[in-house]
Amino acid sequence: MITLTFCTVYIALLSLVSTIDMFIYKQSFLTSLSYLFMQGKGTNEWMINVGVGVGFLYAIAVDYRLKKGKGSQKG
Amino acid sequence: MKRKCLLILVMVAFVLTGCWDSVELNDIAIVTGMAIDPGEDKKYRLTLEYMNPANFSKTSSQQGAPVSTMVQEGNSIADLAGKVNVGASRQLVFSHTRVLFINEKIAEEGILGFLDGLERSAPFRNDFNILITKSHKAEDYVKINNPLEKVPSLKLQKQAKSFAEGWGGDPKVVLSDFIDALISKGRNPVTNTVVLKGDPEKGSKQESNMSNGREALILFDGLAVFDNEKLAGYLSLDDSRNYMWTQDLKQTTLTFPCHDHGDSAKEKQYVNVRVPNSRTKMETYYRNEQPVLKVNIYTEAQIIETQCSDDLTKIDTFKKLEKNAEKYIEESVGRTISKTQKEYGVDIFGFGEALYRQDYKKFKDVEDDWNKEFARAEVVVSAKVQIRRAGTKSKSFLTELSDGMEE
Amino acid sequence: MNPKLVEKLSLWQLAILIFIFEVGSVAVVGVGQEAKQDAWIAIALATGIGIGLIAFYMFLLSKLPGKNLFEILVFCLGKWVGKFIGALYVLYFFYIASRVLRDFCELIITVIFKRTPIETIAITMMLVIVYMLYLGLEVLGRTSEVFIPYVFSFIIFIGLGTLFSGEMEFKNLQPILADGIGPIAKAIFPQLLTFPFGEMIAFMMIIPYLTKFKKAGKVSIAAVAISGLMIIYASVIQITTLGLNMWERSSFPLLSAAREISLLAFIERVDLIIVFIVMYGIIVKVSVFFYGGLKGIEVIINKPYRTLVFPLGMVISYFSIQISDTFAEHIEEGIMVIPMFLHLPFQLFIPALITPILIWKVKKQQRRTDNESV
Amino acid sequence: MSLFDILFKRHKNKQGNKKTEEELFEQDEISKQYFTNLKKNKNQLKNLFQDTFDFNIDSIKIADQEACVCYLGTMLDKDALTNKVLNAAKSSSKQSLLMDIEEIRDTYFPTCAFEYADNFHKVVWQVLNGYAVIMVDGQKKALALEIGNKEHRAIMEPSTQTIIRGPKESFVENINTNISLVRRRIKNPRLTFESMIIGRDTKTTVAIGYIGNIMNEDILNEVRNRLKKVDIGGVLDSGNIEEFIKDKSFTPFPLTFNTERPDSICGHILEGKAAIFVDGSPFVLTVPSVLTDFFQSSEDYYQPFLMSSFIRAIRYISFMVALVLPSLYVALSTFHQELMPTQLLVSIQAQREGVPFPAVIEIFIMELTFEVLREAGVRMPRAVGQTVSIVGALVIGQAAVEAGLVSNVLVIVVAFTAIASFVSPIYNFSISTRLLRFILILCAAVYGLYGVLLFLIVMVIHLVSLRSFGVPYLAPIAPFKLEDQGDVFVRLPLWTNRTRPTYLYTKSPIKKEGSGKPSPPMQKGGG
Repeated sequence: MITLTFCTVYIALLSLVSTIDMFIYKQSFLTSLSYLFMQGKGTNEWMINVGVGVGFLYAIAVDYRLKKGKGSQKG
Repeated sequence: MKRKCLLILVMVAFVLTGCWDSVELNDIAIVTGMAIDPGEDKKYRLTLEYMNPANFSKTSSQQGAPVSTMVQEGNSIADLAGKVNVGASRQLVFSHTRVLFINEKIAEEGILGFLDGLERSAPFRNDFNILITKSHKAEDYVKINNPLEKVPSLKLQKQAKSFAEGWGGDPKVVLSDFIDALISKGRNPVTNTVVLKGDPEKGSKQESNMSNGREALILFDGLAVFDNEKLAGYLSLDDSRNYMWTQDLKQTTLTFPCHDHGDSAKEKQYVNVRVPNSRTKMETYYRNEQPVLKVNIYTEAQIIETQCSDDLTKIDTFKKLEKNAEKYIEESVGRTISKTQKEYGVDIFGFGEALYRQDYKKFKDVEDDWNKEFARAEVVVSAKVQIRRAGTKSKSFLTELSDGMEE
Repeated sequence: MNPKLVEKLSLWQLAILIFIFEVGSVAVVGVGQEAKQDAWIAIALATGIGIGLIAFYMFLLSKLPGKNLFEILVFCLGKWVGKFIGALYVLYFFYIASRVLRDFCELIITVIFKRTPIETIAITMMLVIVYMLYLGLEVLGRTSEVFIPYVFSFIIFIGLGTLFSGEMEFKNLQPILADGIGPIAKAIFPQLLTFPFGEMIAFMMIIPYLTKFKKAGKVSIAAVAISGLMIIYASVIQITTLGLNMWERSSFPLLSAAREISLLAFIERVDLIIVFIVMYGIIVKVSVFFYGGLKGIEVIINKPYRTLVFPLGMVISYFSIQISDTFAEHIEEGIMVIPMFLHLPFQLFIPALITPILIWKVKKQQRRTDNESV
Repeated sequence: MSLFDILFKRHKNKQGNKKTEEELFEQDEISKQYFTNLKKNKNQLKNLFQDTFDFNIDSIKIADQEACVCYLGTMLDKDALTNKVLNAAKSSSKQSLLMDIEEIRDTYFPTCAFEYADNFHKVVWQVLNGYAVIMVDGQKKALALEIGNKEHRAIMEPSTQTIIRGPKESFVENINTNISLVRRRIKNPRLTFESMIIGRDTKTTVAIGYIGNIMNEDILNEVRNRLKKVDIGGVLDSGNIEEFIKDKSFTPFPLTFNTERPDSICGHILEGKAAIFVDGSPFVLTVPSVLTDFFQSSEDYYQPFLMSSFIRAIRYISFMVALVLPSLYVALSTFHQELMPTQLLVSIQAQREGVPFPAVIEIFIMELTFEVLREAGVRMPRAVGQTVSIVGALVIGQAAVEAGLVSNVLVIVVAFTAIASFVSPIYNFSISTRLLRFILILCAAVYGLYGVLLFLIVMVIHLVSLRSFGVPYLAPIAPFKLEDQGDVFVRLPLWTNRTRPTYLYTKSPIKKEGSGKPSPPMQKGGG
């Protein structure tokens, strides 16, 4: 559930940001979406990617633990 | 457990990242002064003056010169500042820059080229003086030694401050004031100027500190008047004080004749008053399509010295002296303003800004050629002097003497 | 033994939060440039509108005491439509949180650091916020209580400092109303209306958790009024110290103004004070928006938000960098897109739309309970 | 028996404390039964104590009955024992009247403090406590007599929290003496001491002291519950207890207040807090405690209020100095040279010329050296301690600078930090600043002032999330209580201070009615 929410929020914000970029730069949605991932080579953007990655792993871990906790409660 | 994980994460984030901006004090040199000259092949020739910290340490003093300089040529100031390590061993820190000397030749061509860089970059603070150098190269000015202040630029800044506070001869122009005046349509920039007396070669030697007289000395020498970004000309030292009268002069001493009789300056007898406080109000308005520039000066004073024999315990004497002082101020300030009108035709006083505040619509009509309006304007200066007291002695012994003579 | 994690705020804490929320970033970024030297008039008028706005929000909340914005949405529009609009609000809150975070990172990078990557600032800052929200809303309130004296007195100090340094020139405020009220109106709508005052929509997520809900209206109105005064004070400092031109051109005018302070030949270079004010202001602002979004998710997925704090915090720090490549893009979005397409709908239109439905439904419910009781 | 022992008992019965000595012995698998047969009891005791040399069982005859007296020879005064018991036995043996144990006591030991032990656990307990236990054949109870005169320290001046004006007593190791020190100051019948025994092996007496009609009942119950939950082998000092009853272990800040000054304990009890006395420890705890307690010394209330307020301000300032000064130095000198006035920057830079280490390392070396010196100075025998300080002063102050290893400014920074950290009146609070200081230096080294600010914010977040027995740790500041501000950062005159701290939710929040403002006598008549 946590992971699902995480992904939903991430994707939704991603599309919001690219929609705004779409208006600003007057380009298609897909171009701006791809720019979001393309740009930042050679900068320090890997850090926030790592941050999001850690967040994602954390979400999975919490989900796993919740599931296990529930399972043991039932059993 | 979860919180511990989080804590560890925070720690990791802290320790693994970071340190990008740290630089040890041993690896920096503090820039105190900059001088800009026209370059020989390139656009600018930049001289940086930076401190030699070893000279300032208490335990091992006097190791080497207190400052050293570094000269480079290039097309932009920021570029020069960036690659200064072509010759200097340490990273330069510009945040403590005290004085910027600009060669008058550069100023004549216009100084827009490097102002933006200075304003935009965060390290530069808004507290350095901008000075135009006459006579010698600007480069020489950052090298002149002085026994009281080891660092030439710091000496200059202190000198400017004391001069402004003691006599009111420095308009205290810093970068933001300059740029403000540059942008504003109702005002043009001024800065102070300096002139070098003596031999710069000898003055830059450490030995020169050993003698009592100065081999070379930097003096203030009136104002530089700018027409927008270009140097238009100079005003004398007296004019610069008169200019300051219009700009809320804080303190000064004023010497004016106490009698009307006597013609040449040498024959006259003078009174000297100290002005501890003064306010100025500027008004600009149109009378029959003729712009009128009005300066009202309100000031307080106390008598420091008198050469006259008037009895200083009498109200009438005070009244008379006040009137003379008012007249003197009115005349001299008026003279400076009309001189500026005639010679340069640029409004350095901010009368346009006064009009902008007082009659916005009118100013909107004339803002584009305000300088022309300024040049043809009528000048009215009115001063109001109040002499409050006369120092530690009430009657001058001169009065006693003259009394005795009369008897 | 974990301490009890209570989500209750006192009225005093609410007032402080509103104050810091409003003043923290606005005082430094500088608002109302369109109105030129009359910015303070524009801000004063906007404060009036802001008071009206918060009163309106309070009115909505008072119809269903103890329910937050999302629960009101669900109540009015039904489960599915309500949750969908709620999800949009969540996105809005997160997006604004990222933008606010970005503002701060830009300040730090421009002013303090030269080489430090902006990403680390975003992440470290976010970690602090995550830690705070993980401990609960009450901790946010109490931390603000600890810091409010500093934030408040530092802003006051900057004014007095520039005044006594002789850098203030009150004639910079003249002429008053030179071009009529046109520029003022332009400054108010939409910029001043939405930022900072309209952003208080996020407090619709917090006010329901007050210990004394009944007095919240008066307190929040007072807080908005005081913060309005403070913003006026800050903008007067900025304009008088910097002059109109410099003020319009500065990215962080209060910082530039504070740099002019020089007292006793020793108290100078007080940039740090500004950085602290902004830093804490930003922490509060991001926290409030972030908390709003999290609470929304809580309503939508019916799970406590605490486990989500860390992952979503990372998402916000990610987007604080991704929303714009350049500072220019960031500013342009802030002026062109955000007020019209995000602020106005979410701050005004949707609340205005649900008002009649809310009133109608509440009345219906009351009638029903009346009937039942009869 | 003294008054407080009676109070003990009353409360033991009323509260039904489960943690009694009997229960503890059950854990040790000692049988509870007390036999009427003397021999069986003797054997049981001998088995239990085995061959410890100081355990004595002397057979005597009292009133013509077989009896024995058993005691730990090291725990009591043997002369007194001889006087009291053996003489009595001698004199009684001439009679040949059968007496039961009550009569024996009434007749022969009318002045002794005593207790009957009707089960074996009690017998063992009293022996361990230094009582002489007289067991008489055929009786259902044993008689435990307090012989007294255990060795303990006399009351002296406090050694860790000295003050200039105010009472010069301090607590000692004996719990009864400590309680009496408090009792003597607060003559209120509602002053209650509840005792319980904690520690599987040490079986230490722990007492909670509070005033019944002031202390909030919920907090008190929380204290009782937490103390009951303590399960530990040995309690050697109140510090052991402290770790078990803290709300949160993972924090550098002390969540219970401790002092060896009876007057400050009394002050806390009067405010509505509970004091926890631990036998064998001269440090008494009070709970709940808040951060501001650690900035208040009892002397504040004995000196004129203006002076006290000033000194309190000094304490807060020096706390901040002790916390941030070294990190500020690191941040300013390696990150933000532009924030220093030019003159200061130049003189610091001049002194750092030739120093081989980066500023962080430099300050770490010096701080560590100082911590080592401090620790050595505390542990060293007093005679050698002098040497340590001389060597330290020379090594740090002089030689290191002259050798060019560290700069002068840094020595000043470290020295000032160190002195500032001693200002807190409570020692274990100043320890916390020592730890945090090092973390702050790290933060400053990584992120400069941004790091310092960030960590300070994190620290405040941590502080506000702390609770001491349910009371927020930053209580009068956050949550803000206007009524309590008279005694936080400043100390207003005592007559203005009419209420007890509101954050303690006391039963009688008003301390006194009326203003009681001192004023000169009224002028009589007019004219």
